[in-house]
Amino acid sequence: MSHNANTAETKKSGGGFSLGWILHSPLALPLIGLIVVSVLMGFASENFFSVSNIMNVLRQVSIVGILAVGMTFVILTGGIDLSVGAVMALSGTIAAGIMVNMELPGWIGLLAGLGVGVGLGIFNGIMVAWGRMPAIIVTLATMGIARGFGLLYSGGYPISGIPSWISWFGIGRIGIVPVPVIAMVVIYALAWVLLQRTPFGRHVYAIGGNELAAKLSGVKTQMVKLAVYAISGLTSSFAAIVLTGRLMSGQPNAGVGFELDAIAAVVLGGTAIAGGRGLILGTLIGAVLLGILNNGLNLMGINPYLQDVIKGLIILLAIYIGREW
Amino acid sequence: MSHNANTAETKKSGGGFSLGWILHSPLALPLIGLIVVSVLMGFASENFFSVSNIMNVLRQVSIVGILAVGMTFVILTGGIDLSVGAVMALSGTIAAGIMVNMELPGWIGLLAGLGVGVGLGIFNGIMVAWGRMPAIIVTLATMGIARGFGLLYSGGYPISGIPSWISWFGIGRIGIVPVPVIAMVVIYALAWVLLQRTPFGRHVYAIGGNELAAKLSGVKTQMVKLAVYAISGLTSSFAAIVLTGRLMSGQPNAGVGFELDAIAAVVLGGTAIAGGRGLILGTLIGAVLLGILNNGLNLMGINPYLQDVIKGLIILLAIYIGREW
Amino acid sequence: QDDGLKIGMTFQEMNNPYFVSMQEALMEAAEDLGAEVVITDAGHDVAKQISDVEDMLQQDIDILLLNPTDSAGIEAAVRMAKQQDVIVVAVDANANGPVDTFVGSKNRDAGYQSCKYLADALGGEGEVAILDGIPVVPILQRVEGCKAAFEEYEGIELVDTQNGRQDRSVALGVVENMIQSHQNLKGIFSVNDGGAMGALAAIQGSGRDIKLTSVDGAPEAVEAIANGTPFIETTAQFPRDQVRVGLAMALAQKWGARVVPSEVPIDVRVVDAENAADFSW
Amino acid sequence: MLQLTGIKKKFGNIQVLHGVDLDVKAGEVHALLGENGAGKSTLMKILTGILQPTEGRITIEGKDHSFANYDEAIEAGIGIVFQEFSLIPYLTAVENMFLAREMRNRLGLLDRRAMRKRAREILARLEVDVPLDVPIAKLSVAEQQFVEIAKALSLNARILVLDEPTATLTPSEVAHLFKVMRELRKQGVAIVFISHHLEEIFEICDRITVLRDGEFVGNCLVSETDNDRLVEMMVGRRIENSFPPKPGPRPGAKVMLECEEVQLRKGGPVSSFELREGEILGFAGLVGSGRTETALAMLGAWPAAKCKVMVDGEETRFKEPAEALAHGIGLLPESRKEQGLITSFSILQNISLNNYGKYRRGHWFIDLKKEREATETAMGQVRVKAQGPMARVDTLSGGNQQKVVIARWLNHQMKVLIFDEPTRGIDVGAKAEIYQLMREFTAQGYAIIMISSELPEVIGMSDRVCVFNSGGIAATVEGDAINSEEIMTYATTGRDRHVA
Ligand SMILES: Nc1ncnc2c1ncn2[C@@H]1O[C@H](COP(=O)(O)OP(=O)(O)OP(=O)(O)O)[C@@H](O)[C@H]1O
Ligand SMILES: Nc1ncnc2c1ncn2[C@@H]1O[C@H](COP(=O)(O)OP(=O)(O)OP(=O)(O)O)[C@@H](O)[C@H]1O
Ligand SMILES: [Mg+2]
Ligand SMILES: [Mg+2]
Repeated sequence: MSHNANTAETKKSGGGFSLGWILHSPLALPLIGLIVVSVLMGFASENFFSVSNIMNVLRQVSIVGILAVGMTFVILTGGIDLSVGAVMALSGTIAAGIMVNMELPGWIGLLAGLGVGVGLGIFNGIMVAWGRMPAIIVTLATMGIARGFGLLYSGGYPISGIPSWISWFGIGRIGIVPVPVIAMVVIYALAWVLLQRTPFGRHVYAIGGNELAAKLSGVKTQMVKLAVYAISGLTSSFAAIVLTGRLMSGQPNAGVGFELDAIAAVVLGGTAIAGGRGLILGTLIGAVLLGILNNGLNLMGINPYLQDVIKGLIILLAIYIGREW
Repeated sequence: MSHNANTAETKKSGGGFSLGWILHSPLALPLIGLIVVSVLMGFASENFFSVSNIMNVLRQVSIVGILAVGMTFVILTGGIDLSVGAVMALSGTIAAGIMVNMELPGWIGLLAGLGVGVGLGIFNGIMVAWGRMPAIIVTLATMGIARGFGLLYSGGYPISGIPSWISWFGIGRIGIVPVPVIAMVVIYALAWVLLQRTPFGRHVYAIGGNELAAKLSGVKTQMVKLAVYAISGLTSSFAAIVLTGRLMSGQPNAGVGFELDAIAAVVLGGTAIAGGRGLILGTLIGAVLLGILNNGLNLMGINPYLQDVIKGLIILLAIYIGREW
Repeated sequence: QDDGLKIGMTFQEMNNPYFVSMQEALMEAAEDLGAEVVITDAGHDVAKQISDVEDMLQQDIDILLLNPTDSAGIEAAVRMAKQQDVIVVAVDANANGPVDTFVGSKNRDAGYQSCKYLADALGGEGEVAILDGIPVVPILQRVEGCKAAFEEYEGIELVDTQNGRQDRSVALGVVENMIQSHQNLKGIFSVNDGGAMGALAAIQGSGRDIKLTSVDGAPEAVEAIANGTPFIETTAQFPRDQVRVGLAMALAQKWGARVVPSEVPIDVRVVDAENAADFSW
Repeated sequence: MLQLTGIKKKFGNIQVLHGVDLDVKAGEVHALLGENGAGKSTLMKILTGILQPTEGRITIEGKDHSFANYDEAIEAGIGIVFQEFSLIPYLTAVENMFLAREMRNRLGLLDRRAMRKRAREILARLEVDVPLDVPIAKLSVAEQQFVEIAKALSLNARILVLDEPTATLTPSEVAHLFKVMRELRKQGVAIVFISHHLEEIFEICDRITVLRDGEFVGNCLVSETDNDRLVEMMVGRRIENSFPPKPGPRPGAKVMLECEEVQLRKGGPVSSFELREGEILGFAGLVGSGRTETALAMLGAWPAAKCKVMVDGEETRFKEPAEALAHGIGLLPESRKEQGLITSFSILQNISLNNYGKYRRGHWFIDLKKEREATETAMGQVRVKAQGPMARVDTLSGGNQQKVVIARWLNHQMKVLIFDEPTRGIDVGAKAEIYQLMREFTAQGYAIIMISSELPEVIGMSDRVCVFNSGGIAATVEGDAINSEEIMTYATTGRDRHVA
C-alpha cells in the first residue's frame, strides 16, 4: 500500500537525468520481471535477441496489448471486463461481413466494427453504472451474447474475401516496425495522456480509490464508468482491426480466453485488481512480459502442455513478488 | 440492501407453518425465476415436465451444481475460484490414471483424485490467505497449471478402462433418482449445515462482510480462507467422481468453462459477488435454473448459437431483477 | 546453427488422441531422419497459431507441417513461411495461400459413409440426428456428406442438429437432451469420436435403442464398437499416415522433385464390429 | 442567510427527521447539537443535496432552492466536510482538493501547475503544511482533515458545514482549526459546526440549534446558556457527573500483562509498560503518536519491529488477534465501521462473532437459542437501543453501534480489554454509560487500556497514564500527576525529557 498513481512522474520531474526514480516507481517490479525473463530467454535461445524476433514478439503482443488498454481503464475503476475477447471477435466478424456479404467498401466495415465494439461497451457500462450489477456478471453475459451473435451472423463459417489492403493493419510495416506495433504504441500513448493528464483520468482513479467519496465530491461516477467500458469496447474493436488484418478474415471463434491474458497483463503490470492504483505503462510491460513468455517457451521448444504449467507458475511468482506495490 | 445471511431462517422460525417467509427471503427472486422459466419451458416443450426429463435435467445439473457449492463458500468470503473446472478435470484424470496405468483398485484412484482436489484447493488458499494475492489471479494461474498438468500426465489421450463399478457414480440410480442427484443433494445439505449452523459458517460470512473487523475481533481469517478454497477443491473433486462415472474415463480437457457456469449459478442464486451475503440454497436454485435453460433450449430445438445469446440475456435479466437483495 | 533438417508442426489442438497420434508418427519419422522437430498447440485459436508459426520461422525451420485451425485465417502464416522458402504442407485440413501440398482425409466421403452405414443399419427407416462440432472445413464437409447420405433414403428423417463441440462432456449433456426431446430417435451421427463417446454414454444411460456412428477411428471408439455397444461404426481416418505422407511430400520437394502433387487425398475406411478387433491407427 | 424550514426525512418507513428548522446568519458559527442518531448528519446531507428531503424548504438569501445533488449545492455556495472522510486514498492532496473541478489548460488537459499553486495558497491560508505529492493515505489523520477543509474552501463556499471535524484532532490542532474558523467568520462565511464536545461549542460558536430524535428542540444564543441546560435540551434529562469515581489504588494487584519491549519501526523508540488487575491504563498522546499501533502490535495485527509481551508470566508474541483472544485480550478498535462491525450482520451475529465457544451444541454446532438469550442479556447490560437482536447494525446510530462492539466482549472471560477511542463520535449520554461500563468491567477484575485523544476523559478515567510521543512512551504518570499540563508537556515536547 505504498504507491500512488503518480509516483513515477513525480519522481521523474525531480530527478534531473538520474534514473533512480525508476526503482521507486510502481513500474520497477514489472520492469525487473521483464528484464529477468528476457535475459533468461536470451540465454536459452540464441534467436531471442535478434531484431527480427523482437519485432516478432511485439507484433504478437499487439492484440492482447491493445485489449489490455481498455482492461486497464476498467480495472482502475474497480471493475472487470470479461467480454473483450468476444467483442473483438464479433467486431471483426461484422466488419468482414459488411465488406464481403454486403460488398461495401472496407472502411465502412471497419467503422461498423468500431461501432459494434463501442456499442457493446456502452451496453456493459449502462448495466454496470445504472443497472448497478456486478461487472463480472454483466461482462460474462455479454461475452456469451457476443459469441453467440458472431456465430449466428456468420453461420459458424469464417468470413474471408475482404479487401487485401486490410492486411496492412495486420502484417504491414513502416520501416522495420510492424504496423500493429505502431498502433499499439500510439494507443498506449493516448491512454497515458487520458489517464495522467486529463480530469477524466483523475476521475477513473478516484472511482477505483473510493467510489462513494468520488461521487460526493461531484465526480459523475456513472458517466465515467460508462466511459471506461466504452473505451474497453473501443480498444477491443481496434484489436479486431489488427486481428482481421492478420487473419484476413472475420473469425467468430477468435480470441477465446484473451480476456484472461489481458487481465494477466494488467495485473502483471502492477495495477491493483481492486482498482485505484496502477499505471498504463505497467500494462504494456505486463503484456510484453506475457508475449516473451509465450515466444521464449516456443523458441526453447518446450512441450506445449508444459508451457501452460510454466506460464502459470511464472505469473504466480511475478504477482507474489510484486504484491506489495 | 435489505437482507442478511440469516433472514430466511429467522422468518421461518417465527412463521409457524405459513410460507409467507419465502416471499421476504433472499431466495424469493431466484425461486420466482425458476418457476417462471420452468413454466415457459413447459409450454414450449411437452416433454419438459415428464419425470424422466426432470431427472435428466437434475442429473445434468449435478456436476456444475456440485462445483457451485465450493464456489459459494469462496464467493461468500469475497473471493473467487476460477480453477474449479480445471481442478475437476485433473482430479478425474489422475484418478483414472491411477486405476488404469498403475492398476491400483478404484477406491485408491478416487481417494487420490480427492487428494489432488483438496491439495490444489489448499495451494490456492495459501496463496490467497498468506501470500495476500488476488484470488482471481491465483486461481487463474492454478487453472492453467492444472490443465497443463492433466495433459502432461495423460499425454493428451483420455484415460479409459476404469473399473465398471465407477459408472454407478455417474449413471446409477437409487429408485428412480440418479446417484449424482442424490450426491448433489447430500453435498448441499452438508454445506447448509456448515454455513448456517457452525461457527465456521458465520466466520465465512463475516470475512465477506468485513475482513478487517473479523480479524481484529479474533476470527482466524487466514485459516478460514484456506478452508474455503480447500472446500472448493474438495467439491471439484467430488464433481470429478460424478464426471468420471458419467464419461467412464479420465478427460484432461473436460470442464472447460465450467467455472463460469458455477459462478453464474452462485450469482443467479442471489449471492453477492462481493461476499458476505447469500444462501447455499440459492446456489442450488441458480444451478437448476441454468440447467433448465440449457435443457429447455435444447428441447425446443433452438439454434445452438442463438442459445448462447438467449442464455446471456436471461442471466442479465435475472441478475438485474435480483440485484437489490 | 547446424545444418540438420528442422521440421515444425503446428496443431489446431493437442488434447485429442487423433492429433496426438499424428504427433507420435511425426516424432518416429523424424528420429529416423535425424531431424529436429518443433511442435506447437494452437488450442483452436488462429491468432495463436499464426504466432506459433512466426516463432517457428524465427527458428529457421525447413519444413512446416500445418494443421490449420482455420483455413482462411492462417493464410498470413503460409505466406510468411513461403517468403522464407519454407516448404508448407497442410495436413488434415487445407489452408488458403500458396500451400505446397495438402494431405487430408476425404472428409465428405467419411461423413457420407458413416451416415449411409447408419441408415442401412436402421433399415432405411426412422428419425436421426446429427451431433455437430467446431465449425471448421473438415467438420462441415462431414456434415455435408452425411446429409447427402440421409437424403438418399425416403424413410430417414433428420430431426435435430445440435453442437457437442467435439467434447465428451458437452456432447453427453447435449445428447441426453436430444434423446429426451425426440422420443422416436433411432440414430445419431457424431462428427468425431470425441463427441461420439459422450453420445454413447448418454445413449447407454437412457437405456434406449439408438444407434451411433461417427468419424475418426480413435482407439476408444474402436474398442466400444468391438464390444457390441450402440456405437456401431466409425469411419476411420489415418492420422499417422497423413503425417507420413505429408512429410514425404515435403522431403520429395526438398530433394528437388518438381511434380509433387498439390493434393493427396487419403482414403477413409469403415470400421464396424466385424473388423474393429484388428483395426488401429 | 440560510434557512431550513420543516425538513422531514423518511428512510423507508423510518421517520428520521420530523420537521426541523435551522437558520444560520452570515458571519456566524452556528452549532448543531444532538445525541447520536438525532439526525444532524442527515440534515446536513439534505442541505448539501446528497439526500432529498421528504418535505421542507431550503432558502438561501431569501431564494428557494432544491438541490438534486451536491454539485447544485456547491453552485449555491455550500461546502461540507463530511463526518466520514471523503478523500481518495491513492490520490495526492492536490488531486483530492480539485477532484471533479480540475483546472484545465488551453488543450483541455490538466493544468497541474495552476492547481498546485492554488492548493498552496489555500493551505497557506489555513496555515498548515501538507505534503502535496504523497498519496493522501500516507498523511496523518489531522493532515487529512485539513485537506478536507481546504477542499471545501477551494469551492469559495459562503456556507461551510463542518460535521464533527474535531473528533480526530488534538487540542492544538483544534485550536488551529478554530483560528481558521474565526478568520472565515470575519470574512462573512456562515459556518454550521457539529461536535459532541460542549466546551468547543462555548469556545467558538455564536448560536446553537438542538435536535433530539429528529425533532427540533430549540435554538438559543451561546451567551445565554450553560453546559447543564444544553445537556438537558439534548438528552431531555440532567446528566450527573459523567466520570464514575476512581476506586483508588489496589495494593498487591497482580500484573495481568507486561509489555517488555515494543518497537514499532526499526530505529524507533522502544517502550515498555505493565497493566495491573482492575486498573484503567490511559494511553494519551497526539494523533499519530503511535498509541493505536502499539495496541495493534501487542495483538499481532501490526508488523512491529520488536514486540515482547508477557501474559501470565509467559513470554509470547501473538501472530494474529485470534491468539491474543485465546489469551484473554480483546480490542475495541478505533473505527467502528472499518474495524469493528460486520455491517451486513445483525446485532446478534456481531456480538456472538468471536464467542462461539459459549454457544455450542454437540461441540460442532451453534446453539441458536443460547446465542439469542446471551445476546439479549448483553444488549440489556450495555443498553443497546434497537428493535431487537436481529436488527442490522448498519441501521443503528453511532453510539449504539459502539455499544454493540462493547457488548461483544461482555460475556467473554476476558482479562484485558483495549478500548481505542471508545467515545469518539459518541454523545454525552452514551459517553457516561460507556464510562460506567468500563468501571463495571474493572470491578469484575478486567484490566483496561484506554486510548483516547480527549484529555478530560484520560484524566477522568485513568488510574495511570502512558503518554506517547512520536512512536513510543515518553512518560508514565500516576496519581496527582495525571493532569493536563503534565500530560501535554510529555506529549508535545521533544523526546529528550524521556531519555533520562
Ligand atoms: N440510509 C439510512 N437508512 C436508514 N436509516 C438511516 C440512514 N441514514 C441514517 N439513518 C438513521 O437516521 C438517524 C440519524 O442519523 P444521523 O447520521 O443523521 O445522526 P447524527 O445526528 O449525525 O448522529 P452522530 O452524532 O452519531 O453522527 C439514525 O437513527 C440513523 O440510524
Ligand atoms: N508516518 C506515517 N506514515 C503513514 N501513516 C501514518 C504515519 N503516521 C501515522 N500514520 C497513520 O495515522 C494513523 C494514526 O496513527 P496511530 O494509530 O499511530 O496514532 P494514534 O496515536 O493511535 O492516533 P489516533 O488513534 O488518534 O489516530 C494510523 O492509521 C497510521 O497508520
Ligand atoms: Mg453524524
Ligand atoms: Mg489511534
